[in-house]
Amino acid sequence: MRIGVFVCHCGTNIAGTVDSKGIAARAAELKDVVHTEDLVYTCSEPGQAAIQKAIKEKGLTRVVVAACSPHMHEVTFRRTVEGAGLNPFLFEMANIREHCSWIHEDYGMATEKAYEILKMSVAKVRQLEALVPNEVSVNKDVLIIGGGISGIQAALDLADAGLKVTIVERETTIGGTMARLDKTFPTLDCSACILTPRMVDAAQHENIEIMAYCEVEKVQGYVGNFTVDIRKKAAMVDWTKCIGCEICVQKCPAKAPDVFNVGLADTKAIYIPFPQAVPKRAAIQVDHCRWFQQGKCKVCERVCPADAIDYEQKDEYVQKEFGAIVMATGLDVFPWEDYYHEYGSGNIPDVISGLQYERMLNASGPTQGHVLRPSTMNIKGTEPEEPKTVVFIQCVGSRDESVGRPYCSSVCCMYTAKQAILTKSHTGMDTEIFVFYIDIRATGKGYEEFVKRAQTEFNVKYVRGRVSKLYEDTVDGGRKVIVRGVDTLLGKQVEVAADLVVLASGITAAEGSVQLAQKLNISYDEWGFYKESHPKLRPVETNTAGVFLAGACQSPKDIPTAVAQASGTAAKVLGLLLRDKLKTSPQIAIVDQNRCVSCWKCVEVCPFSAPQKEEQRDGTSKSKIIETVCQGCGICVATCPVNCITLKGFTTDAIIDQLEELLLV
Amino acid sequence: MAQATHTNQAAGTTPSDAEGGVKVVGIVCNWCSYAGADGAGTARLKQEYELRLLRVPCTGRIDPLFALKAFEKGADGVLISGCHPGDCHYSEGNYYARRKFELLDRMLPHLGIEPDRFKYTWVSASEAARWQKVVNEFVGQVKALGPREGRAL
Amino acid sequence: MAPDASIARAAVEAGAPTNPTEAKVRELAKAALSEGRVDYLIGWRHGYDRSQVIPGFVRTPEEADQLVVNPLVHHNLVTFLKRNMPDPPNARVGVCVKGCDSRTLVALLQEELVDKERIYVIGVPCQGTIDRRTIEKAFSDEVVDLAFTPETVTATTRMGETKEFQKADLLRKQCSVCHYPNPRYADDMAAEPVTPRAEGELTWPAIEEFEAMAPADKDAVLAEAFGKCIRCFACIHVCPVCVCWDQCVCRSRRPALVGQRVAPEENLMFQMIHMFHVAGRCPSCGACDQACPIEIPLYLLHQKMNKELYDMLGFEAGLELDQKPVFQTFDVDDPLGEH
Amino acid sequence: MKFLAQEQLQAFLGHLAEESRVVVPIKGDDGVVLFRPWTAGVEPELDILLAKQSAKEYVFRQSETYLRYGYAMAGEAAASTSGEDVHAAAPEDDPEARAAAQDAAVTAHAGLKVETVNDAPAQVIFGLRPCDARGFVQMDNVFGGYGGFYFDPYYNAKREATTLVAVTCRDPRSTCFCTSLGGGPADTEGADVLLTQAEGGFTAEASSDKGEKVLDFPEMGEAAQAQALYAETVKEQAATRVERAFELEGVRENLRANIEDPGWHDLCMRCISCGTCTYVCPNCYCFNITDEMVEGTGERLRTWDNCFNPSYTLETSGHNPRVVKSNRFRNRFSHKFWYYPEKYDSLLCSGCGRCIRYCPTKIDLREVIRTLGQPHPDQAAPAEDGEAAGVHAQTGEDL
Repeated sequence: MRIGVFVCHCGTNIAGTVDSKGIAARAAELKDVVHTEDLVYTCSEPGQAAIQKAIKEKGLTRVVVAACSPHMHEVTFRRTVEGAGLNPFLFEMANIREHCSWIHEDYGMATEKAYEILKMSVAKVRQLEALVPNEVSVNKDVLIIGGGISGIQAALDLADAGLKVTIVERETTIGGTMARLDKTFPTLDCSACILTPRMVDAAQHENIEIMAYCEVEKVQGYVGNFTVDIRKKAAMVDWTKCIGCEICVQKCPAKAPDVFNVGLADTKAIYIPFPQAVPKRAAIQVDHCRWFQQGKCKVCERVCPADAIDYEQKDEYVQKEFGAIVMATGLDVFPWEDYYHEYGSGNIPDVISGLQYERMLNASGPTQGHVLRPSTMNIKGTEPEEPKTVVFIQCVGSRDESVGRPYCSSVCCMYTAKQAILTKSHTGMDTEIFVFYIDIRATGKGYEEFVKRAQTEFNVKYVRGRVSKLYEDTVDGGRKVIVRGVDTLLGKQVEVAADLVVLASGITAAEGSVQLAQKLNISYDEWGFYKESHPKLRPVETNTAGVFLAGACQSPKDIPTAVAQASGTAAKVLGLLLRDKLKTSPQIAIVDQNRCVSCWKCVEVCPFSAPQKEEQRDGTSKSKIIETVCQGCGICVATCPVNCITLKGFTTDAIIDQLEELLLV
Repeated sequence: MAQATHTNQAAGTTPSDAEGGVKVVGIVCNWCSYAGADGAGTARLKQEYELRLLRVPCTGRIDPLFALKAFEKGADGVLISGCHPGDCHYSEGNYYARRKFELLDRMLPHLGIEPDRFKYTWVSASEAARWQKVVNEFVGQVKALGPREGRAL
Repeated sequence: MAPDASIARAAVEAGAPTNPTEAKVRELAKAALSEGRVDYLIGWRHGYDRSQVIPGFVRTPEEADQLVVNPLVHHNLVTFLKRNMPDPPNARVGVCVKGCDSRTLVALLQEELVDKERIYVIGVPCQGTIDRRTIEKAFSDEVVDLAFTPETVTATTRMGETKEFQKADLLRKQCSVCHYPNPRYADDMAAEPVTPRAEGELTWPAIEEFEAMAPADKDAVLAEAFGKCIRCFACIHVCPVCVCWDQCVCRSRRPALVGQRVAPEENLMFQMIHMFHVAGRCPSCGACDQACPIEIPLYLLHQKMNKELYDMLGFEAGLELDQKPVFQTFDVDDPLGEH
Repeated sequence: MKFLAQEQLQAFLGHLAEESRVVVPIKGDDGVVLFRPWTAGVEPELDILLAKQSAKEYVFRQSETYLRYGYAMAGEAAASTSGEDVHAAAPEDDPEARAAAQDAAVTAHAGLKVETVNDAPAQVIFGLRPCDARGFVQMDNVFGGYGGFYFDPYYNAKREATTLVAVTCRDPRSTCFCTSLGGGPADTEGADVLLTQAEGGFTAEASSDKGEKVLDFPEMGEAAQAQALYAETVKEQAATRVERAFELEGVRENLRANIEDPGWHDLCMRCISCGTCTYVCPNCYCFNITDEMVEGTGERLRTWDNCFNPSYTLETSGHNPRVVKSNRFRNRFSHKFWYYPEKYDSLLCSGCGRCIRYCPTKIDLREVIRTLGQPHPDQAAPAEDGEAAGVHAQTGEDL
């Protein structure tokens, strides 16, 4: 065995704390090590060339690179050694950056630790064997979970490229959050005008199937071959018959809270969220339907011209096969009412969220685009009032440790500026507008200019400071919301008597995002946003091969960023699925049947049913692991009492050798 | 001779060879805790020196006997960490692991090994700060106990 | 068919039954053999003297008269059913089981490690078995005969010295707190069920003293006990639920989980491998304690293991056929926090 | 004949301990008697019980490191190499020196450092039984270069440094059968000194120079006539107490004749295939060799092995000539009473009976020899014999 050891400086990232040159020299004393070398940037072209040169000239049969995390460059270096004719799995990485130089300061101690890490890797590399990947055929269909703008964009891109795409949307229509927006910053073009055509494109695209009012129940399989169970929720309406005429909605006698309009108005028990819904199909909210609650009514059934109402309808389950899955589950608005008691916990009618205001501004919204004070709406005999003074409060549920939301929601600054501008265009330039902010984050193209316009052209008064309290009071006989805050620039208390207060409520992960992540075995952060494989190198991939990310499910994003990411994701999915065969990781488990004692513990514990009973010539049965099914977790290996199962790449011998190498004194 | 030859290779003293120094073995799963440790590194979160990590695909791969083996070979502490229950990359590995490590955790004191010398925990890929905390607390408590002496295992 | 050596060439004849259970066992054995339901039947018989009881392999109805049941029947005969033990392997075997033995059988059946169709099980309700070695140590002479009443044991030595013991003082560690004296699985019972010596929550008095020791003292006790181990594998081979035997990882050099050097720490590791591999199937039947020629207190380990499994998950091995061994399954809501 | 008064015993042991390690049977807190190094004040258990383990452990270690080696850079190794000189220095007729020379020669390989380990402190094993002492004689044949066979430097170094002080078996056990094998409870074969219980102490007879040296203890006087007589009667009575187990006549031939007798299967049925009998046996000497190595640094171990171990005689190919329990079971008895006798012209059993007493299922060597060491009826078992058929099915071998 001829081992080559390459120690990286990573500029000063490693060499600043670890004597890369020194440990490279010392590694020459290790058994079987015939070549050692320290390199300034091992991952760079000259670095990789040096490795290949050494492999060829010194006839190396194993390679250890002491550098960064294998999550960073293992793939890179496997390719490097393969390029020099060495099996890529005869390579091992020693992580002396993330796990050493970056977390330590003492040069001597860090250097010794780095050397021990390196020795463990050399011990492991001795145990490695040449591995050859398996090939499995690939299912080229794509599942997109979530039919918001990100999902739609990814779907269209993929469908245009010729792949069959299925969008699973849990609401009765696609469109997501963007469908609820009035205008979009910084161009102020109408949200619907951009979105609805895309929704229609998706609906009409021959390669796209939209499964609205459906949810993903179970995901099995692996990259290239996922099997997904999808639940079609009972709408109590036969969608193959429903024509979306909305007669039922008009005639339905039962009111129900209007989720689409964020509770600003009521809708009916049978409803269609908004006029441009796709698909435009009605669904019954059973909890509010008289027939289901009181056993009488059936008005919808009587009035439906298409005879589509079906009170007996039950949830249906379908199973579909996909090669890749795109997560586009979007976002929810931060539930500020539960956290900001100083803002009235939602009990002050004239304090509303940004999204509610968005609906109010929207022509097809509950107020037909009129800006009104909720406290004055729906009161018999009186006309609703327009607000004369409007206060916007930023960072409600963003950048606020006290409510467990340290992150910036990244869109609030901009949509507040937008709403401020729109307010003036609705209620006139004489409306007084204050914006309480911490900082203005206007980093996108044309964003800063947009905020400037609001401040100068539209005379929106920006007050730098947090609002400490909102409460109702009567001022000059009028009912006002008193906004008490501080102007940190002037360094004094300010108080504004407002007619309307709009909270720039931040973005949180969509409800149920964690449960869904667990079905797909992908990582998520403490707020439920999905974790990318690497923020820079693999920003749209997850750690689960074949599962990708698009839009706000990964982190708060505005529309341009979400759409850009969606297209990027589509490109990645294409890169994966344009191949007819996929190489599967050869780092899987294998049974030594000569030693198998047929105790079937492996069969019992495998989450993927990879081990199977295989009949032998003598009539007995032994365990056999189906290579393409094995995911290489090694649960069976740790369970097999005779240790006759080997997990290639992570053998028990290798683990024990690493332990002994480390603990040897 | 050979024995000596070997230790001579480590010119200077490692924290673990140093007087009163301890050797702490960490066995972590590839998807959560190893990545969490990477995150801690990227964030330059300073940590104790004595921990050495072994990477395995899943805590389900870890035979509790590895920990015993480590102690038998002279480890002063063993830390095992993986994905939070429910988040296993292989969906079930850490559930099996949890039972095994719980038993191990309860057996070790019976073998004369102080409870503070073993810990199993869960650190996700996004919990860099938690990783730092876990490492510093655990290595700290092992250092407080010092190297194991007169051990039966 | 060749007569079974252990009977045909027996040193000591059993004589007339000394108790109803013994008589019933012989009766059931005869029936099974004469009706050809089994090729041979495993019970207990006298060894080279009347103070010894050993596994007895019976092939003919006549031989069944050699079977005995008394407080010396500690051997867990289920071990002779496990992989590679039966000879020939495909024989139909009858076997006598006490409460604890039956739990090991159930454990094997749970994992299909024994073919249910090929065994005939005689259940022997157990009043508790005694540790002969305790008696032997009470004499400088050699004990050659033992006589029993429900409460007492009378020992006679080679020189004719006799001494009477309270059976309670001689009980094996796990017998004195046995909750399951009645077989959990049997085709026929040799007697009416007996009342357990203990009921309610399980207790492990035998290990309490050790548990209370300081780490250093534990180290000392373990080093002394396991320093004596001669690695004869009696504990492992006699263990009915330790099924790998010829492939035992303790012998494997690849991987080398345990070194071949015989030293306290290696021996303890050796034993812990055994423990972890039988976790979930071991009911602390004590076969290993009895088999150890050097009398290493293995119960310190397996009783502790079972105590903790019980404490963790309320788990008790080998109670029900449809139960799964503790490490072959999990519950998402296992009440286990990190430590 | 000398006399050691009971009250002189501690002083005597102390005297021996001045120059060598003294190993005696000691009863532990758990009542288990084992041979262990003596320390002042400890009472040896000389009375009745056989120690559970024979004393062989102190000469033929259960696990013994006899080689340490280490990988080093070629440079260092070259510097350390002096193998050739050692070799030259080794006299032809000195096997130990030659062995050492060979080790040294190995170190000549660049990159490798090898060191022989062969510690053999002077020791006196005190209070073992004549059967134990006789066991050493039989092991001496195997390791001592008998008939020009292998001479083992490690065994012999220890054997050389060891003095055996045996005690007459006053009360042999029901499982003792030394007399059936030409030995006896007062046999002196292999022993350097034989002590025999007498009024108020022990008579002591040396049967070798080593023995004489041990008995060179000032406070020890000559045995009085009465004491000598008492000792003689003890010896005679003891001899009469040992039961006759079997006739040795023809056993070797019969074992050969019965090699395929189904009786082997009958007898091994209750055997759990552990190694207890061989490990407590004063004669069994099978061993295994293992390398324990980390990072090229390690040691070579010799550890006891036993023929019941399923991997005993397992070949690299994966084939094992002794594939089932009965094959291995047969080996133990055939070895003791057939193979070994053929090679060394003596028996590999001294009749201590440990294997019977401590066998978890009380497998009885006497019974085995009585059965298969004699010509017996089952010999010509018919082909359709159910048992034979069963065995056939199991081993795939034709019985």
